[in-house]
Amino acid sequence: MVDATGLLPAVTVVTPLLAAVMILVSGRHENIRDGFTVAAAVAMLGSVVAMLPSILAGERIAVSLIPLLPGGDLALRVDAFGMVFALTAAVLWLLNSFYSIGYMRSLKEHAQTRFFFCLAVAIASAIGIAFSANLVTLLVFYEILTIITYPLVVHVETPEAMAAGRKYLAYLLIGGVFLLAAVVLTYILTGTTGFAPGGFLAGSAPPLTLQILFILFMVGFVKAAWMPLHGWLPAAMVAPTPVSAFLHAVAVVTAGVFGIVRIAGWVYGMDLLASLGLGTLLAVIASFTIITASLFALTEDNLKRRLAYSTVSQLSYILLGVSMLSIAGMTGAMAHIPIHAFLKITLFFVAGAVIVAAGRERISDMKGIGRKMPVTAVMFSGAAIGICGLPPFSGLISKVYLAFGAVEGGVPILLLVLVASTVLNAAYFFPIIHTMLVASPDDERSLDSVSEPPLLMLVPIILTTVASVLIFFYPAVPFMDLVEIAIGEITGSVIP
Amino acid sequence: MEAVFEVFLSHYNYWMAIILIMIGFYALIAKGNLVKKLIGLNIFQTAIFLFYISLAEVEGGIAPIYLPEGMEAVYVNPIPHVLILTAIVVGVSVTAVGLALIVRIYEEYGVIDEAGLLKVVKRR
Amino acid sequence: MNVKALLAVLFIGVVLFWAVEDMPAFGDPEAPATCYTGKLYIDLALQDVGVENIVTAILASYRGFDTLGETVVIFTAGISVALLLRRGGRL
Amino acid sequence: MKENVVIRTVSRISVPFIQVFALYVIVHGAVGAGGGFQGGVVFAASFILMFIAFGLSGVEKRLGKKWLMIYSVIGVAIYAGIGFLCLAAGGNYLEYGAVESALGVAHLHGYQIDAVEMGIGITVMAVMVSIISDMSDRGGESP
Amino acid sequence: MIEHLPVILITVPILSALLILLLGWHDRRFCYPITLATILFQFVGGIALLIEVMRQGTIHYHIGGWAPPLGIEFVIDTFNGYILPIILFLAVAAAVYARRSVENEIEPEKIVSFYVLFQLLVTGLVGMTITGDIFNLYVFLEISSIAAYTLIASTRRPRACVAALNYLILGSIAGGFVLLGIGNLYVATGTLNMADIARLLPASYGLATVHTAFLLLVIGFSIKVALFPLHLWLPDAYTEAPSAVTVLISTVMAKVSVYAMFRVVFSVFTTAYFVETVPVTELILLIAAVAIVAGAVLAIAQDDLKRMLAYSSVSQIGYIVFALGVANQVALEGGLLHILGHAVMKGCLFMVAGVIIYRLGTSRFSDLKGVAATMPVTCATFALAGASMIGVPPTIGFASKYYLVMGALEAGYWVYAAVLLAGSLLAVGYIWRFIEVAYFSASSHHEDGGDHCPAPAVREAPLSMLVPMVVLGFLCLLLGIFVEPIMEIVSPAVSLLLGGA
Repeated sequence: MVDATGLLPAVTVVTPLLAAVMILVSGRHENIRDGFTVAAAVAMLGSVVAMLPSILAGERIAVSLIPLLPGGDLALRVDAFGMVFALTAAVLWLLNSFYSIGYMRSLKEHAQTRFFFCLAVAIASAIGIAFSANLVTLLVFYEILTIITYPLVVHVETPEAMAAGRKYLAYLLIGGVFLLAAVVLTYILTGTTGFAPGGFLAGSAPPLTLQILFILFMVGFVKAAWMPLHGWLPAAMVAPTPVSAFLHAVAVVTAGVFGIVRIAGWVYGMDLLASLGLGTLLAVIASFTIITASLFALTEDNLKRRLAYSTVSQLSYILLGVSMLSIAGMTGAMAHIPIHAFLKITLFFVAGAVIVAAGRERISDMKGIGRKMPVTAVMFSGAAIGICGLPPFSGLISKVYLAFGAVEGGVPILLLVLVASTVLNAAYFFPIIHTMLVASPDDERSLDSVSEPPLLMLVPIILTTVASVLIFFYPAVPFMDLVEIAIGEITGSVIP
Repeated sequence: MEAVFEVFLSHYNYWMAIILIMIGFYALIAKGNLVKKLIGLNIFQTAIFLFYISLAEVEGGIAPIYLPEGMEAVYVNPIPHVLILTAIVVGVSVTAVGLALIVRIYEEYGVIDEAGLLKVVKRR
Repeated sequence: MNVKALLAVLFIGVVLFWAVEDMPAFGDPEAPATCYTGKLYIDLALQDVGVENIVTAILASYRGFDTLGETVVIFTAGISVALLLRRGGRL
Repeated sequence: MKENVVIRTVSRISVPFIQVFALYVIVHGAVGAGGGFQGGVVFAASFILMFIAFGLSGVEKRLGKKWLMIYSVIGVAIYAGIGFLCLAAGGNYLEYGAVESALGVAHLHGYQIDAVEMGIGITVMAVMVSIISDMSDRGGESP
Repeated sequence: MIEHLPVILITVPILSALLILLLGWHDRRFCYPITLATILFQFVGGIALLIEVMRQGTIHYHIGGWAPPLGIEFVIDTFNGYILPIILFLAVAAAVYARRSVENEIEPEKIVSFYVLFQLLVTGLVGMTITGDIFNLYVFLEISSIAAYTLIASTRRPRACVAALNYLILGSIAGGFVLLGIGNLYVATGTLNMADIARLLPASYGLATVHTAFLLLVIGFSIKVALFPLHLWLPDAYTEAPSAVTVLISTVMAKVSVYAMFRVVFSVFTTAYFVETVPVTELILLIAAVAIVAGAVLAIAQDDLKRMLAYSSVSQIGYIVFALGVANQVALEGGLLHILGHAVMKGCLFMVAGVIIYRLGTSRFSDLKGVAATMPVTCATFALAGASMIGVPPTIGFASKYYLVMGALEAGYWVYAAVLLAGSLLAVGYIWRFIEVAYFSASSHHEDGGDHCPAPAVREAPLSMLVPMVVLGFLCLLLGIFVEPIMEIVSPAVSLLLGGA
C-alpha cells in the first residue's frame, strides 16, 4: 500500500501527459481524442482522491523522481496545502473537459487537437506545481505551464490574439526569469530549496538580501496578477472561454498565488516575514490591487474582461490574507483558493455559454437574455452573489476568516478594504444580473435564436454552482480540514 | 637612450619582422582589391616565418647538419626551421584556396574589389 | 575603413613591440629555446635517428606527425582547388 | 608564345635536368640540405616550365588529372602507410625503430625517412601541378 | 590495439579520405558509405576513449615513441575525453543528414571531393581535440580551416564564395595570430608541449612576451569561435554554406574552437596566470555579456531563418565564454554543459532550417507562413530545440543556464547574471519569430482561400534528414532531464581545468 501511495503523485502528474500524447496520436478521430481527455480527467481525479485519506490523516506522500540540478531533484511531495490546489484543479478539470468539448464542438473551432493537447499538458504542470517538493521542481512546472498555455491564448490566431499572446508571454517569461534568479539565490544562501513548514530562510542572510529575494519571488509569481503586473490577464481573455475559465480562473492564476503562499509559509515562515516587515508590503500591494481592479471592472463592458478584472481583485484577497500574518488570515487565504476557483469558473462558464448560445460578449447586448436561458442566468447570479461574499455561497467563508485575520493581525484598516471591495463587487455584478434577468431587450425578436446552451455545457455550470453552495454548508469536507492541517504545519497551532 | 639603442641593435630581427607583419596586416584588411588582400596575407605570413627563423639563430652557428666525425661546431636551433617548413606549406595552401575562390568570384561577378563586389551582390 | 584598419594594425604592432623588450637578443646562445629543446635535439638526433640533417630528423621522426599533417594540408588544398575550379570531369 | 622556339627548346632541354635535381634534393634530404617539400616543389617547377612552354595540353599529355590525383593520394598513403608499418611492427605510430627491431635489420631509419620524404615529395609535386592546371583552366575567363 | 586508438582515430580517417577519392573516381556512390562508416568508427573510438579515460585516468600517446618535449604526444583527459564523443556524435548526425541535402545542393561532379573534404574536416577537428602539442594544434587547425573554407563555397550559390573568402581572410588572420602566439610562448619557454609549457611558464609570468602570447592566442581563437566583435565572418558563412556543412561547422567546428580556447587558456596558461597574475576575467566577462546581448538583438533583427540562427550562435558562444570569464567550478560546469547543449540544439535548429530549405527552397520568414501545417514534425522539433535555446525547463538549455547563473551569483557577479538572464529572454524574441510564423500565421491564408499550406506540394523532408533532426531534438529534452550522469563527467573535467594542466 505504502509504495502504491508513494507512486500516486507521479501517476497523477503523468496521467495527463500520457493523455496528451494519445490526443496527438488520435487527433484525426474527434470522439476518441475527446474520450482520452475525459478518461484522463477521471483517472487523475481518482488518483487525487485516492491520496486524500492519508493526507487528511496528516501524512505526507513524498517521491523523488530524478536528480535534476543542484538544489533540487525533480521531486514531488503531497501535503495538505498542495492537496487543496490539486483537488480543486482535478475536480474542475473534469467539469471543464466536458464543457470545453461542448464549447469547441458547437463553435466548430479549428485546431482542436492542439487545443486539447495543450490543455492536458497544462493541467499536468498545474498538478506538478501543487505537488512540487522544492523550488526547482516548482520552477520547472511553472515554466512549462507558461509555455504550454501560449498556444491556448493565441488560439484564434487573429492579429490582436497574437499581440495579446506576445504580451502574455513577455509578462510570464520575464516573471519566470525572476523566479529562476530567486531560486538560485535561495540555493546559494541556504544550500537547499526544499519546502519546509515554517520556512528555512531565517538567519541565512542580512534582512536586506531577504527583502530583495522576496521581491524577486513576488515578481516571479507574476501569474498571481497583482497590480501593476496584471496586464497579461485581461489581454489573455482573447482565448476561447474554456481556457479563460480553467486557466485564467483556476490553474494559471492559482499557480501564482499558490506559489506566493508556499513561499510565505514554507520558505520564509510567517515570523520571518513579520520581522522583515514584508507583511506590510504585501498588504499594500493587495489592497491597492483589490480596489483598483474592482474599479477597472466597473468600466468594462466586455463580460469576460470584467470577470478578468474581478479575478485580479479576488486573487489579491489571498495575498491580503497572507499579508495579515495571522492564523485566521492565512486560513482565509488558503480557503479562498478553492472557493474563488469554483465561483469564478462558474461565471466564466456562463460567459462562454452566452457566447455559444447567443453569440454575445458585451454586457450591454445581454438585456433580458435570462428569459431565453433562465438556468444559465440564475447560476450566474448565484455565483456573482457568492463572489460578493453573501450567503448561501462559499464566498462568505473566506471573507469571514479574512475579517478575523485583519483584527487578529492588528490591522483593522484592512477591514475597510474588505468592505469597500464587497461594495465594489456588488457594484459591478448586480448590473449584470439586472441586465440578464430583469431588463427587457431592445427588440424581442433579437432573442428568438437564443436558447439554453447544450447540456455538455449546462451541466458543469450547475454542478459548480451547487458545489459552491455545498462548500458553504459543509466547509469542512474536505477543504477546511486540509487547510487546517496545512496551517497546523506552518504554525504548529490549530484554527480557533 | 644608449640602452634603447642597444636593445634595438640586439633585437633588430624582431623589429624587422614586426614591421613586415604590420605592413602585411594592413594590406590584408585595408586593401579593397581581393588579390592585393591575398598578397598582404602572404606578406603577413612570411613575416611571421621570418620571426620564427630569426629565433633559430645562434651566435656563430652553422646550419643544423652534422659535420663529419670529430669536427665540433655550434649548430643553430633546428626546431624553428621544421615548424616553418610546415607553416610555409600551410601558407601556400591557404593562398591557393583563396586564389581559387577569387577566380570563382571573378567569374560570377566580374569584379575583384570589395566595393564593386558589395554593389553587385546587393543588386543580385 | 582605413582608419579602423590603421588602428587595428597599430594595436597589433604595439602588442608585438611590447613583447620585444623581453625577447632574447638576436643569436643569443642563452635563449631558452636554444638551450632547452634545441640543444636536446642537437645532442640526441644522431644516435636517435641516425640522420645527419637534424632538420630532417626532427621533421620526419621527432615531429613526424606535424609533417604528416602538413602533407594532409597540401592534399586538402589540392582537393579544394579541384572542387572549386574543376567543372565537369569525374571529380 | 605558341611560336617561341627558344623557350620551347630551352625548356625541353632543361626539364629533365630539373627533375633529376629534384629527385636528388628529395633523397639528399636525409644527409644534407634538402627534403621532400623542396624537392617536390622543384619537380613541380619543371612541369610548370613545360606548361609555360607548351601550354596546358603539353603537360596534360604527360601528366593527366587522373594521374595527378593518384600521385597525390600515393604520396599521403606512403607516409601514413609507413606509420602503420611501425604500428604493425609493434611500436608506436611512426616509431621507425620498431620496424628495425621487428625485422632485425639495422639502419632502416634512413630508408624509412627517405621513403617518407619521397611520399611528401610526390604529394607536393602532384598537388602543385594540379593546382596550377586547375587555375589556368579557368583563370582567364570572365562572365 | 586500444592503446593506439588515439592515433588511429586520426590516421585511419586520413586513409579513408584517400580511399573515398580513389573509389569515388571509379564510382561516385562509394563516397557516402565510406564517409559515414569512417565517422561512425571515429565516434565509437571516441566513446571507447572516454570510457578508458574515466576508468584509468589521462591517456598519453607518444607518437614515434618520442617522449615530450622531444616528440608530439596525444593527451586525452576528462576534458577532451568529454568533448570528443560530443563532436563525433554530431559529426555522425551531420553525416547522416548530409546525404540527401548534398544531393540537393551540390553539383554531382563535386560530390566526391565534397566528401573527401568533409572527412578531412572532421579528422582535423578530432586532431585539434586530442593533440597535446600546441604547434600540432595549429597544424590541425589549418587542416580543418582549409577544408571548411572550401566546403562553405561548395554550393551553386555564388555568394557562398564571397562568404568563404571573408572567412578565409579572417581565419588566416586568426591562424597568423595563433602562430605568433605560439612563437612567443616558444621564445619564453623553449618547448611546444602544452604540459611542458604549463610547467615552465610560471617562471616567466612577468615577461611581456607571455602577455603578448596570451593576447595573441586569445584574439586568434576568439576569431575562430566568432566572439562578438570578431564574429563578422560567421553570419554569411553559416547562411550561405550548404545545410549539411552549416550543421557541421556550427556545431562541431565551433565547439572545437571553443575547446581549443579553453585548453590554451586553462591548461597552458592556467588560472594562476589569467586570474591572479593578469586579472582579465572582468574584461572577458564584459565582452561575453556584450556578445550575448548584441548577438541576440542582431538575431531578432534578421528576416531569414538561417541567418537568424547564425546570429544566435554569436549570442550562445557568449554564454560559453561567459563561463570562462567567471572561471569558478559551477560556472565552468555550466559552460561545458552548454558546449554540449548548444551543439545539440543548434545542430537541430540548423537541420530544421536545412529541411525547410530542402522543401521550400527558401528560409525567409515571409515565405514560411503556416509551414507547421505541412511539416508538423519539423516544426515540432524546432519548437523543442527552440525551447531549449530559450532555456525552458526541463531542457539542456535550462540546465546550463541554471549552472551559469549560479556560478555568476556565487562569484558575486550580480549584474552579469542579470545580463545572462536577459539574454535568455532575448532568445525568446528570435525563437518566437519562427514559432509565430510557422504555427500561428495560418490566418493570413484563411483569407485567401483558407488552406494552411503555402505550397500544396510541400511535405515532410526525406527520412534520412528527419531522423537525425528528431533525435537531436529529443536529446535536448533527455539530456536536460538526465543531466546528472553528464555532470559526473563534467565535474572532474572542470576541476582538472581549474587545477591546471
